[in-house]
Parts: sequence; C-alpha cells; structure tokens
Amino acid sequence: MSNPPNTPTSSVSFFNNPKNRAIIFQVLALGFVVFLAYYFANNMFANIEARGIETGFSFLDQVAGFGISQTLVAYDDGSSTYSRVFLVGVLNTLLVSGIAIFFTTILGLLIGIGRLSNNFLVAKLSMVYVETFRNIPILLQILFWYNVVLAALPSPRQSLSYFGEYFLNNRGFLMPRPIMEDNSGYILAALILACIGVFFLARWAIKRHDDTGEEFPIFTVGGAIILLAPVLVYFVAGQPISSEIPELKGFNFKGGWVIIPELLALAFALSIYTATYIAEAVRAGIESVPKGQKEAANSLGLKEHVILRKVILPQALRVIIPPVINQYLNLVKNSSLATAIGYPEIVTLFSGTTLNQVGQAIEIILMTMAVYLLFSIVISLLLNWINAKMEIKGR
Amino acid sequence: MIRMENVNKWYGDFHVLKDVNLNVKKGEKVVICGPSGSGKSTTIRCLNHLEKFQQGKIFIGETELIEDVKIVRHIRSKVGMVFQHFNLFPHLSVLENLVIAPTWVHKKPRKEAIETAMYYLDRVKISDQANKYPNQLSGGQQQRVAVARCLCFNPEIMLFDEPTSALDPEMVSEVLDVMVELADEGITMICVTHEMGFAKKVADRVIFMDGGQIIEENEPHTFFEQPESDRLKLFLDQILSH
Amino acid sequence: MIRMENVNKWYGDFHVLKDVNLNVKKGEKVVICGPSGSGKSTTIRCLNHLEKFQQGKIFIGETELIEDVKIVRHIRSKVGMVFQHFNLFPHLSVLENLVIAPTWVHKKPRKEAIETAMYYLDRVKISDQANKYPNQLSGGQQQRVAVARCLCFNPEIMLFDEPTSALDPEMVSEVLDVMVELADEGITMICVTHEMGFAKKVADRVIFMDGGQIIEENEPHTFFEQPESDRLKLFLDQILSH
Amino acid sequence: MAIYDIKEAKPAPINNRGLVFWLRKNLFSDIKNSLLSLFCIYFLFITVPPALDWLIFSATWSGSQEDIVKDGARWIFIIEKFDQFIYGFYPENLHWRPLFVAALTVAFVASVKLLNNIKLKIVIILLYPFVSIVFIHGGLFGLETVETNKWGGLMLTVIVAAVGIIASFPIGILLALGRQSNMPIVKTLCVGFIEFVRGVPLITILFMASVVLPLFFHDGIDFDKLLRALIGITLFQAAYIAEVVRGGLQAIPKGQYEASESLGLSYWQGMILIILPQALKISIPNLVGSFISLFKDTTLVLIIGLFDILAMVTLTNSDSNWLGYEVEGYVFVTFIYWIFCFSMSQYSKSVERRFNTELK
Amino acid sequence: GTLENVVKKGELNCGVSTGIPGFSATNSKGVWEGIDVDFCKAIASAVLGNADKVKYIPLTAKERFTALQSGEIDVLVRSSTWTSSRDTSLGLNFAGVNYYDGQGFLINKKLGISSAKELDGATFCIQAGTTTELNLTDYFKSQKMEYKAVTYDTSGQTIDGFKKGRCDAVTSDASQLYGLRLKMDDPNSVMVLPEIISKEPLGPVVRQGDDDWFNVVRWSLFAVLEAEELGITMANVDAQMKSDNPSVKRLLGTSGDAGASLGLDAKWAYNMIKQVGNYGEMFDRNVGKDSPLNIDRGLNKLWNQGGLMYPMPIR
Ligand SMILES: Nc1ncnc2c1ncn2[C@@H]1O[C@H](COP(=O)(O)OP(=O)(O)OP(=O)(O)O)[C@@H](O)[C@H]1O
Ligand SMILES: Nc1ncnc2c1ncn2[C@@H]1O[C@H](COP(=O)(O)OP(=O)(O)OP(=O)(O)O)[C@@H](O)[C@H]1O
Ligand SMILES: [Mg+2]
Ligand SMILES: [Mg+2]
Repeated sequence: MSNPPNTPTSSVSFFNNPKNRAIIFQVLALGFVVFLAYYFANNMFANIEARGIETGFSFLDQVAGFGISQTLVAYDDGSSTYSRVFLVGVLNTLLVSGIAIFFTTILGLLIGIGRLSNNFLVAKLSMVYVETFRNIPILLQILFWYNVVLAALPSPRQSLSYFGEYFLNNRGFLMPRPIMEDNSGYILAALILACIGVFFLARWAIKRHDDTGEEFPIFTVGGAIILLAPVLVYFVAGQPISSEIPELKGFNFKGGWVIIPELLALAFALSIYTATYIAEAVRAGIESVPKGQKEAANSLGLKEHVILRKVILPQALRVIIPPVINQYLNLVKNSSLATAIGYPEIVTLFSGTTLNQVGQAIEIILMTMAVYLLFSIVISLLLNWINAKMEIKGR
Repeated sequence: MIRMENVNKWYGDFHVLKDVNLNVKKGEKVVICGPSGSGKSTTIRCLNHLEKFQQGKIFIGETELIEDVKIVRHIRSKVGMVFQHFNLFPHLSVLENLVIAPTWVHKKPRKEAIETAMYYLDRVKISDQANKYPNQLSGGQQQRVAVARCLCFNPEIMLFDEPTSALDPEMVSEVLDVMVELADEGITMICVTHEMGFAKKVADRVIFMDGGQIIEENEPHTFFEQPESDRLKLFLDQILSH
Repeated sequence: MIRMENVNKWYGDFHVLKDVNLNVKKGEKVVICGPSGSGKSTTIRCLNHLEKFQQGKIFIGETELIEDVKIVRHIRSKVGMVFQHFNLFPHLSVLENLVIAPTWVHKKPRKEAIETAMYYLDRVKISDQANKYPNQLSGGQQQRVAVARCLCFNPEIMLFDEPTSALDPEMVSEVLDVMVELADEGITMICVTHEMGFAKKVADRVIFMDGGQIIEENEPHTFFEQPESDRLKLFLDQILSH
Repeated sequence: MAIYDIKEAKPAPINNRGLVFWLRKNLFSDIKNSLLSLFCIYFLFITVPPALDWLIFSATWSGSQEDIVKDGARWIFIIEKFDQFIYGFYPENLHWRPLFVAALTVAFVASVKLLNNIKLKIVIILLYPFVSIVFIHGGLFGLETVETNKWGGLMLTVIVAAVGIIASFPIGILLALGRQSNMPIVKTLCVGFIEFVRGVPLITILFMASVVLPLFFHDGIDFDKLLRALIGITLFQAAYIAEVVRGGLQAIPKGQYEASESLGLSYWQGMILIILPQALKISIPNLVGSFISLFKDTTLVLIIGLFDILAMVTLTNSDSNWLGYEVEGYVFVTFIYWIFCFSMSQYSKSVERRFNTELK
Repeated sequence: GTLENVVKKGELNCGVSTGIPGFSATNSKGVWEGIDVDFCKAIASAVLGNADKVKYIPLTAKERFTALQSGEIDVLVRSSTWTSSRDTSLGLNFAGVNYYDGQGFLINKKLGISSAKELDGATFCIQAGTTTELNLTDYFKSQKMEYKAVTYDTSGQTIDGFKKGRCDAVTSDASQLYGLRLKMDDPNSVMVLPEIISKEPLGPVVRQGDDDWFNVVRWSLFAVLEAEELGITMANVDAQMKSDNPSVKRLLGTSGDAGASLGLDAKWAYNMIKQVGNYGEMFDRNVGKDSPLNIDRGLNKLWNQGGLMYPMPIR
C-alpha cells in the first residue's frame, strides 16, 4: 500500500509557475500601456510646445462671441463665455435626446405591437417599416428629413397658422410663451397638491382592492385630477397666466416659443430610426412570454387589462427593458450627428465652433467625450438597477 | 352540466372536430383518451373558450357558450383548467399565483383570498412552499400549485389536459393522488390522460377519440376489457404493450 | 503510481476535501463512490490539476504535482480523463478529436497520429465512425470516442468521472465493457461510479467518500458484504433498494 | 355503452374558407381591425402610387437635362455622375483596378467557402488583403500609385467597412479574451478600453483620429488622413466585436475548456484549436449585425472630410451644371445602403435559423 | 524643417476648402481649381519646379488649423482670415494676404431691402468656426439690432439652408457670396448687399517656428505680385528672361541670389510664372473678369493702381 516517497522534482522554474507568468505578463501589458501613454503625452507636449499652441482650460472663461440658434439657458452672444457654450450644448443634447426618446418609445411600442397584430396589413406594414428604416444610415436619414422638412414648410409670411397662436414655417414651429404673473404660484401648488393627492388615492385604491376586491379606475380618475386641479385653480385665481403670442414682425416672427427645424428634423430622424430597434425589442419581449401564460390567465377568467398588467407585461418588460435602454444610449450618441445639419448640440458647438475658434483640440474633444461617457455610465447604472429589480427568482 | 351538441371545428381546411356530442352530468368523471392529434385537447379547450368552434352548441350548466365577453368570463369562472405544462406565472410567488384570480375576478378581499389559498395549498400538501417562486419547485410541486390555483375559485368543473405527461415517473403517482382525492369530493371532471390506472380507478366513463371524433365511449371496465371498435383495440394494444 | 498526502481543499470557506490520503499502485483499479457532493469529482480533478488544492501533496509517478506549467503539462500527458458529459469537441470530426492532442502536445507527425487514432478507434469498435461529428453519434458511441481520445496518448493512468451516468441504460453496459477491457490490460484506473456491478467485477479496491473525506476503503467483496461504518451501510441500502 | 360511425371530413363551412374568409379574418375581424385596415389601405393609396410614379413611371432615364419634361425622378443625374459615385476621384483609366479587386473578393469568398485544404485557406486569407491593397493603392509591381485622397464613392465606403471589420477582428478577439481572463490588470485595461469606446459616439473618435492623433506622434511620422480614420474606426469596431465574441465565449460550456486542458493543450492552443472556432461560429449572426452597423457608420467619415458615397452626392450637387438634384442623389444612396444592409441582415437571419435547427 | 520635408517627399501637402467656388473647388472632372489652388501650385513650382506636385487636402473650417498644427499639411491656403488670436495662440503664422476681403450679406431680392441696416430680426445662415460668426455678433451689437444665426458645417450646407428658406440671408466673406450666388437655381433672384461689415484679409498660413518655410511662402506670394507689377505674364516670361530690367532679372533669377537665399532654385519665380502665371492672371482666371464669378478687383488691385497689393522689393 505504499510506494517509498521519492524526492519530488520540485525545482520549480520561476518562469514556469503560472502565477509568475501572469504577473510578468500583466506587468508587461501595463508597462506597454504606460509607455504608450507616456510616448503620446511626451510627443503631444513637445508638439504643443514647438508650435506655440496654448493649453489648459483657461479658454473656458473667454467670451465666445458668436450666436447660437437655440439656447435653453440665458446666453448672450456678446458676453457669455465658452463654459456657457458648453452648458448650452449639453442641454441641447439632452433636449433633443429627451424629445426623441419620448417619441421613439411610443412609436417603437406601436410598431412592435403592430408586428404582432393579427391584422395582416398592420403586421406587414410594420415589418416594412422596420426593414426599411433600420437599414439606412442614420446620418442619411437626418440629412434627408432635414431637407424634406425645410422644403415642405412655407416661408414665415405664408406660415401655416393654427388658432392664430401656433404657427408652422421653415423657421420652426412657433407657439405662445406662457408668462407667469403674480398668482401663478398657486397653479404650481395646485399641481403639486394634486400629484400628492393622487399618490395617496392610488394607495387607497390598492388597499380597497385588497380589502374588498373592488377595483377603482385610478388611471382615469388620477389623470383627471392632475389635469383638472391646475385648470380649476387657474380660473379661480383669476387667470394669472397670460401668453406671449408670436407675431410676424418684419420678415420674422417675434416672441413666443419656437422649435427650430433642426430640432424637429433631428428628433424626427432619431425617433424613426431608433424606433425600429425598439420595435424589435418589444416584439421579442412579447413573444418571449409563452402562449400558455395567456391561456392560463384566460382560463382563470381574468379580464384583458388585468392579464396585460399582471401577467404579460411583468414578464415581457423584463426582456424588453435592457435592450431598449441600450437603444436610448445609442440615440444619445447618435444625436451627435446633428453637426451635419447645424443643430447646436455639444458636438456642433463645442467640438465644432469652439474648437475652431480656440484651437485646443485635445481639451475640447476630451471634454466632449467625457459628457457622453457620463451619460453612458448613468444609463448603465440605471440598467443594472433595473435588471436586479426585475430578475425572476429561481431561474 | 356540460353538453356539446354536434360541435364542429376547422383549422383552415383541416377538420379537427367532427360532430362531437358529449354529455357530462354533475359530479361525473370522464376520461378522454386517444392517439396524438385526435382532437382531445381541442375538445376540452373548446369548453372554456380557449378555442372557438364554427358549428354546434356548447352548454355549461344552463348557459350557452357564445362569443360574448361577459358570458365567456362567467363560464370560465365555473370551469378550472390544469395544463400539461402547468403554466404557472413565473414572476409571482406561489401564493400570488393562487390569489390573483379570486381578487381580480371574484372581487374577494385579499385577506380572504389568502386564507382560501392557504387552505388549498394545505390540501395539496405544499403549504410550506407558499412564498417560493414556481421555478424553485419540482415538477410535481408545480402541478399541485396549478391544481390549487384552480380550486381557489371553487369551480364546478375541472378540466385536465394530460396533467401528468410532463412529469417524472415518481411525480405521476403523487399528482394522481391529488386528482383522485378531488374526484372523491364530487367535483365534475374531464381529464385527458393516458394513465389507465387512473381511468379505471375514478372514471365513470372513458371516451376514445380518433380523427377528431368520438369513436367509442363506455364505463371503464367494459372499455378496457371489451373494446368494440377495431381502432380502440389497436390503441389499447399499443399502450398496454408499452 | 498515485499518492495523495493529506490533501485539503477549500472553496472559499467551504472545506471540500479533508485530509484525503490515497495511494494507488501501478495497474491497480480503484472505484470511488459516495453520496452527491461528497467530493468525489473534486478528488480526481485534483489529480490532473483541473482543480488546485491548498494543502498537502500529490505525486503522480515520481513527479510531484506543483504549479508549474511544464510539470502540469507533463502530468496531464500521463493522465487521461473521461468526463461525465464526455466533452468531445463538437466542431471537430471524431478523428480530429483524437488527433489533436498527439499532434499539438506531443508533436507527433499527423500521419502517425492518425494511425494511432484509427487503432484505438478500432479497439473501442467505432472505427467506422471516424469521419462523423460527435453530435451525430449516440451517447454510448460518444463515450467510446472520449475513451479513445485519452488512450491516444498512451496514458499511464485513466480517470473516469461518472462515465455512465449520462447514458441511457442500454448504453451503460456497452461502455462498461470497454472499461473492463481496459482494466484487463493493466492500466491504472480510478473511476467514480455507482455501478456496483462494475465495481465488483474489476475493482481492486473500493473507496467510500462522504463530506469530503474518505470514510472507508476495502476490497470489493468486503466493501459490499460487510460494510463497517454506518454511513456506508445507509448509502448501500439506498442505492441497492433503488 | 356507445360506439359511433366514422365520419368523413367535411369541407369547412363556406363562411370559413376562401378569399372572403381570409379578408374577414385578417383584415376585418372586428370594428377596430376594420378601421385599422381601412386606414392602412388609405395610407398605401396615398403613398405608393405617387412614389412609384415619381420613381419609375414619370422618371427620366436617359437623355440630357434639356430632355426633362416629366415631373418624376431625373435619373440622368445618377447616370451622369455614376462613375464618381462609385470611384470618387479615382483616375478613370484605372477604374479596372477596383473592379478587379471586387472580382477578387468574390473569388476569395468562394474559395474560402469551398476549399478544404486548411493551409491553402490560410495562405489565401493572408494574401488577400495584401493583394487588394496593392491593386487599389498601386506603387508596387509597376502599378501607378493612386493617392488615398483620390479614393472616394462607394469604393471608399466598402474599403472603410472592409478594413474596419478585418483589422478589428483580431484586436476584438484579443480584447474579449483579455476581458475574460483572470489577470486583474489585463482585465481592467480591456474593460476600460471597451467601455470607453462604447460610451462615446463614433464621430468624436473620428475627430480624435483626424484632429488629435497627429499631435501624438513625432514630427516626422505622418499618417495619411484615411489611414487615421481607419485606425479610429478599427479601434471603435474592435470594442464592439469584443463584446460579441465575449458572448460567444460565454456560451461555450466549461467542459470544453476542461477537456482541452486535460489533454495537455496550452492556453493558446486550447483557445485557437478548441474554443475560438466554436465561439466564433455561434457569434456569426451577431458579428454580421455589428458589421451592418459599421457599414452604416461609414457615412460618418463625411464629417471629417472624406468623400464616401454620401459625401460624393453632396459634392456633385455643387457642380454648377447639376444643381438641385439632391433628392435623386439621396434616394440613390439610400437604395445602395439599403440593398447592402438588407441583404446582410437576411444572411445573418438565415445563419441564425440554420444554427437553431442544428442545435440538438 | 518643412522645406526639406517637401523637397524630400517631392510633393506639397496643401490644405484647401471642401468647395468654395473660385477659391478652391473641384470642377466637373474632379480636378481642383481656384485662386487658392493656384497659389498652392505656385508654391509647388517654386519649391519643386512642378506645379502638379501638389496633394490637395480638403478641410472643413473647423479642421483646418489643427490639420496645420499637427503637420498633416505644409501650408493652408483656405481663405483664412488673419487675426491676432490665430496668429498668436494657435501657433500659426500668416505669410501674407492673397485676397483682401470683407464680410457681406447675400439676400433674396424678394425681401425687398437694400441695406444691411434693415436686417433687424433676420435669421442668418453662417458657417461654423469662422470669423464670420464673430463679426456678425459685433455688427449687430453695434447697430443695436437683433438677429438669429443658424450655423452649418460646410458652405454647401449653408447655401442649401438659404435656398430652402431656412434663413433670410447668408453672411460670409463677400468673395464667397459671389460664388455661392452661382449655386442658386436662379442667381438673379438674389443679391449681395453693399455693406461690408468687417476686414477679412485672407492669406496662406504656415506653422509658427519654421522661418525658412515661412519665408518661402511669403516670398512666393510677393513674387507673383511683383511679376504682375513688372508685367511678366505666363505668355511673355520666356521673352522676359532676356530683359535688361534689373528688377526683372532679380526676380527671374538671371541675376542676384534671391532663390538661393530662400533655399530654392534660382528659377523659382520663373517656374511659378511660367506654370501658374502672375497674381493678376490668377485673379482674373479664377474670380475676376474671366470667370463666372466676375468679381471686381477692388482692394486687390496693385498699390500703384489704387489697391492694397504691395509686394516687398526683391533684392
Ligand atoms: N393552431 C392550429 N392550427 C392548425 N392545426 C392545429 C392547431 N392546433 C392543433 N392543430 C391540429 O389539430 C389536431 C388536433 O390537435 P389536438 O391538440 O387537439 O390533439 P390531441 O389529441 O390533444 O393530441 P396530443 O395527444 O398530441 O396532445 C392535430 O392534428 C393538430 O395538428
Ligand atoms: N466551484 C465551486 N465553488 C464552490 N463549491 C463547489 C464548487 N464546485 C463544487 N463545489 C462543492 O464542493 C462539493 C464537492 O463537489 P464534487 O463535485 O466533488 O462532488 P461529487 O462527490 O462529485 O458529487 P456528484 O456525485 O454530485 O458529482 C459539493 O458540495 C459542491 O457543492
Ligand atoms: Mg393535446
Ligand atoms: Mg461529481
């Protein structure tokens, strides 16, 4: 039962130990990367030095001195600085992304459901939609829609007018700007109160359902309260909001709010393009719920809306949401293509105009990239959180 | 309790159910068997309107089954169905699976619904699993949950579509036990199954379907011992030699 | 041939192997059995360094098994392993599966490797399947290919990890036959299996593991007929009643 | 108790068959559906005939600008500028060279698919890019050099996409392996690179490549603009490929790694012989998907002043003899892109289907 | 330095625009033409003796300076305005002025105005990253008027936006406006307003800190101007080689060492004039009276004819 123990061949060669190998390899890799970084940085500084290019972020405090066609925060072309330009760009990116995300979600949802429709035409048209717009580069679509939008709209003097307060022309879509007067605070208060009220109403409705099984139409009632309360207060408080109606003065409209055509075209193109991906995600999500689930719910006698809310959606959303959020991120990144049609978002304003006026390419491009990285980090954190929340147990 | 009168159904041009006539009295237990594709599932799925049919009439109790949302829902609340793959809701705990129909369909208070649910879970002997999720249970346990889910709204009729065929052999007898127990309580029951032991033990009547029609029906003893039609003989040969 | 000295292994905080001592002589055939999770797989996976261990020593032949790329590769070329799920390479034909190690690890000329491969395929009686792909073979045939793949580099020791448990009952005896034949040729063999018939027939020694340690070892007759420890008695009861 | 006669199958009732039934079932099953159908029909009615009319029936297909009488598309513009759309500024007398490379590519794909001899395959695979570059760029074997600033049009689009995918492939695989490895530093570096690149838009990377990259090198080192764009695109694509390949690697059962280890294969042998062939095979549909994205993204080189097919359309539109033909140009480019992308996506779907049936 | 590099490569990398008619644009055969292009050619013939040894690198406005800084191009001839900040903080040097320009407005005649002062509240199409953007702000601030700007990436897009009615006016260097006007479907429906709101001296740019190369570019410019002043043209340059005029002899290299001190061939100026012509010829051919643009020479006349073009003496 025993072999005499031989002296083990334990002269471990240093390089044959996998641990050592891993360490050596990693040190080499790290060294290579550090060297590369050093080499680039070194060249960069040498080049910058040799060519007398300024460095640092002091340019952010200089006055920019150019006009921007859409600014969400106060911006004065004679006195605002480049840091303000940066902020304007970021906000404009967020604005167009937000609008596009809103519409692409609705459109994608409709098309995705449409693809599963038992109406032959709806299903086929949805498919054609997806296969068409998904296979055309987004840049081409942006250029195309911009040209179409501009070509289709009339000049300011021939504006299409709605209710005498809303106007559509090739300078954009104009609408009245609300002007808050003294008592307008009450309206805001009413809105907030209504929201709080509806929140408690919803809790009460759930409790009542738990206690008695009676359903309460919380969506209709809640929606009505949130809508009606501010309106009511508006009249009670003596109509404290007036509006500044856009007016044709000279060759342009003055006053009011305006949505510029670049924003329209960009939001439109982004929505249409991204919706194809969202539609596919929605379809995959709904198809991922086995047919038996619906049958089982039916055989329990559940109503259609309860089936949708309690059985189908919770399972489908789990599959739908991650790809959809990734598409949101893609949409934000694609909004950078606005530079082709001159919508003033971060890339146009900062990597474009500012870069050219200031000439500090490295700082400016890094700052631009940092903005997008920040977006993507926030979105992936959100995604992880949602994934963790929606996980089905026991899989 | 259940009356099917000359029910005909087509899938496109394919004639699946041919003049099916079936009468089941209150408390009766009927087993349906037959080769694969003979229309057994389709027949019982017609009974709670999971499938539409094109000709004929079906009555559940006094009510005729017509395409009307209210009536369909009313009938479904009287008819419980247990599927081959159980179709539990994987995102809900066992308890929630049981509570969902009573609270949303029968407007029961949640507390009451939970009590009932626990009662039935107890009856199928898995009340200790109430807070687990379906995927954490074995096949046999899942099947019991499915049975309990139906029982929760106290149906007058239970339909079973091959409730044991997806189970490991050990589980089969477990589930059959539950069904036998149910049968003893006098509930009306239609069961598609090939478990001959079960048929012999509890069925009042066994029905043999083939090619979309009822070929032969009889009480179990005669059915198995003295089959009349050739097709049934052939079929019994096959499953018994097995 | 194989010597394990006080081998200890932890997964995180979980102590999987507790002071395992094992001596296997050249040509000896050892069967390891024990309940699920008792550390059987872990033990034999340590022998060709698929798992690391934290304490103790293992000698294969004269060589101590240490973390050194060369030595590990040397030892692996002496030790063949057959997995429960065979782990054939599905993208390679049967012949390529057999040829890959000799040509790439042992630097044999391809022609020679093919000859050896055909020889061993012949020995496991599937030389006619040489050009098929693993997925086109039955479980039993796949298992034979896995055995042949090991034999191709002429190992001194063969390890089997439950080689039959993924097979249909008919296949089991087929595969066991191949193993018996191998055993007769005098190769050293360690086999994790619950096939008691096999153990009785070929094993020189049977080892019972539980909770990460060796509880009892004996020659087969005594092992099965006069188990000493209570745990083994219980275990044998279970598997025999089954 | 009872035994019944066997009945013949009857045809379905008339209201359950035929065109009328099909229409009822698929288009007019209830009021909501009927409304939807009517809306769709109306929509098709107002869009399809005018579109077809503009595209085909009223279009001008030949002749000169003076001959345009009809109100439809003026395809003569496309025909006139066709060579520029395809070859950019590539010298006219040398157009046979890109054409030859196109033919070569077909032959290459065919031979890789059909040949069985692995060694020959590898030789061909290694030789192909080299031969293609020599033919397009020239400068060797007595071929006249054609500078990259003369490349343009569809040719440039295809080159950018092809180089992007070919060059990014090995880098992507290395990144994927790095991300899967258990060496913390290597892993961190790879994860950092991948996530960074995936987090920023391609055009910022292109800006970086076109504007900043030259600052990173010594004075003497002078990269071609196209080359810099290609470097940017390759790094970008590599990060996406890495994620696709990682998906494939994760799908390979652990047993495959163990088996290759237990046979004594080293890490790289195991990877190259056992794991990667399987992982890449399952990744094919996703690889094609990421290739389609890249192909679409090539349009962005327009923004850094390279003249791909889309940029050629904008450029040819500033020819003062041919003003106002953007629409035809855009439609043409749209069509080209659509054909390419759609056929690729159909291909990847067919591959996916084949895998699904092969799965056992 | 750059000079040696260019000689070694045998080719001049010249940065031009992506399409400004008359300055640098491709013709229908895809060949580059324009006054800026001609100046590239002139430098190439001075340095390499061959006007065709130029590699044109089309650049958008925002790429141009970085391309020069990074060494991608040897010289930038892309209608770039000479300003103090560009000359100092961008690390660039302007070698001279090859076109005196000013910013003007292009409007649709339908607007019915005749002066820029009536443009209060108008929307302008402009190109990103140019001095135009800044001047516009200054001008409207000083006039206490309001305006809106739509900023595009390239001049092509700018004029497209104008064509489609996105803006009331295009503002840009006046010279460009004439070119852009030709891009309209009906050039007569638009007009250039008389006001010039800024000084736009356009000239070739080189990197700072490379004086040899700077000299070559600067004196190439002076040489073509000097040639015009001396009446040396493409057609008569061979005959002028025999001229006794000392200035001509110094310029054409038959006496003196102007070429050598620049590090160039003695026939450097001869090559330029022979292959590209003098400044007047370049001007007339590309933007002046022999071109569709038909721009008046105005400030770009020689000093002795009432203009600002004043070549420094070559001696
Ligand atoms: N949606 C459908 N469309 C067309 N044919 C169908 C459809 N569903 C079922 N069938 C056909 O109808 C016939 C009856 O199906 P059914 O499921 O009722 O058979 P079954 O007797 O339950 O068989 P099994 O024992 O296999 O469950 C089969 O031939 C089947 O192929
Ligand atoms: N990677 C791991 N991490 C943590 N614990 C593990 C890991 N692999 C195995 N174990 C645990 O180690 C113990 C021994 O596992 P091992 O696979 O050796 O058991 P076994 O005797 O082969 O069982 P079986 O008969 O089921 O194959 C088990 O309790 C198992 O849960
Ligand atoms: Mg069935
Ligand atoms: Mg095991």
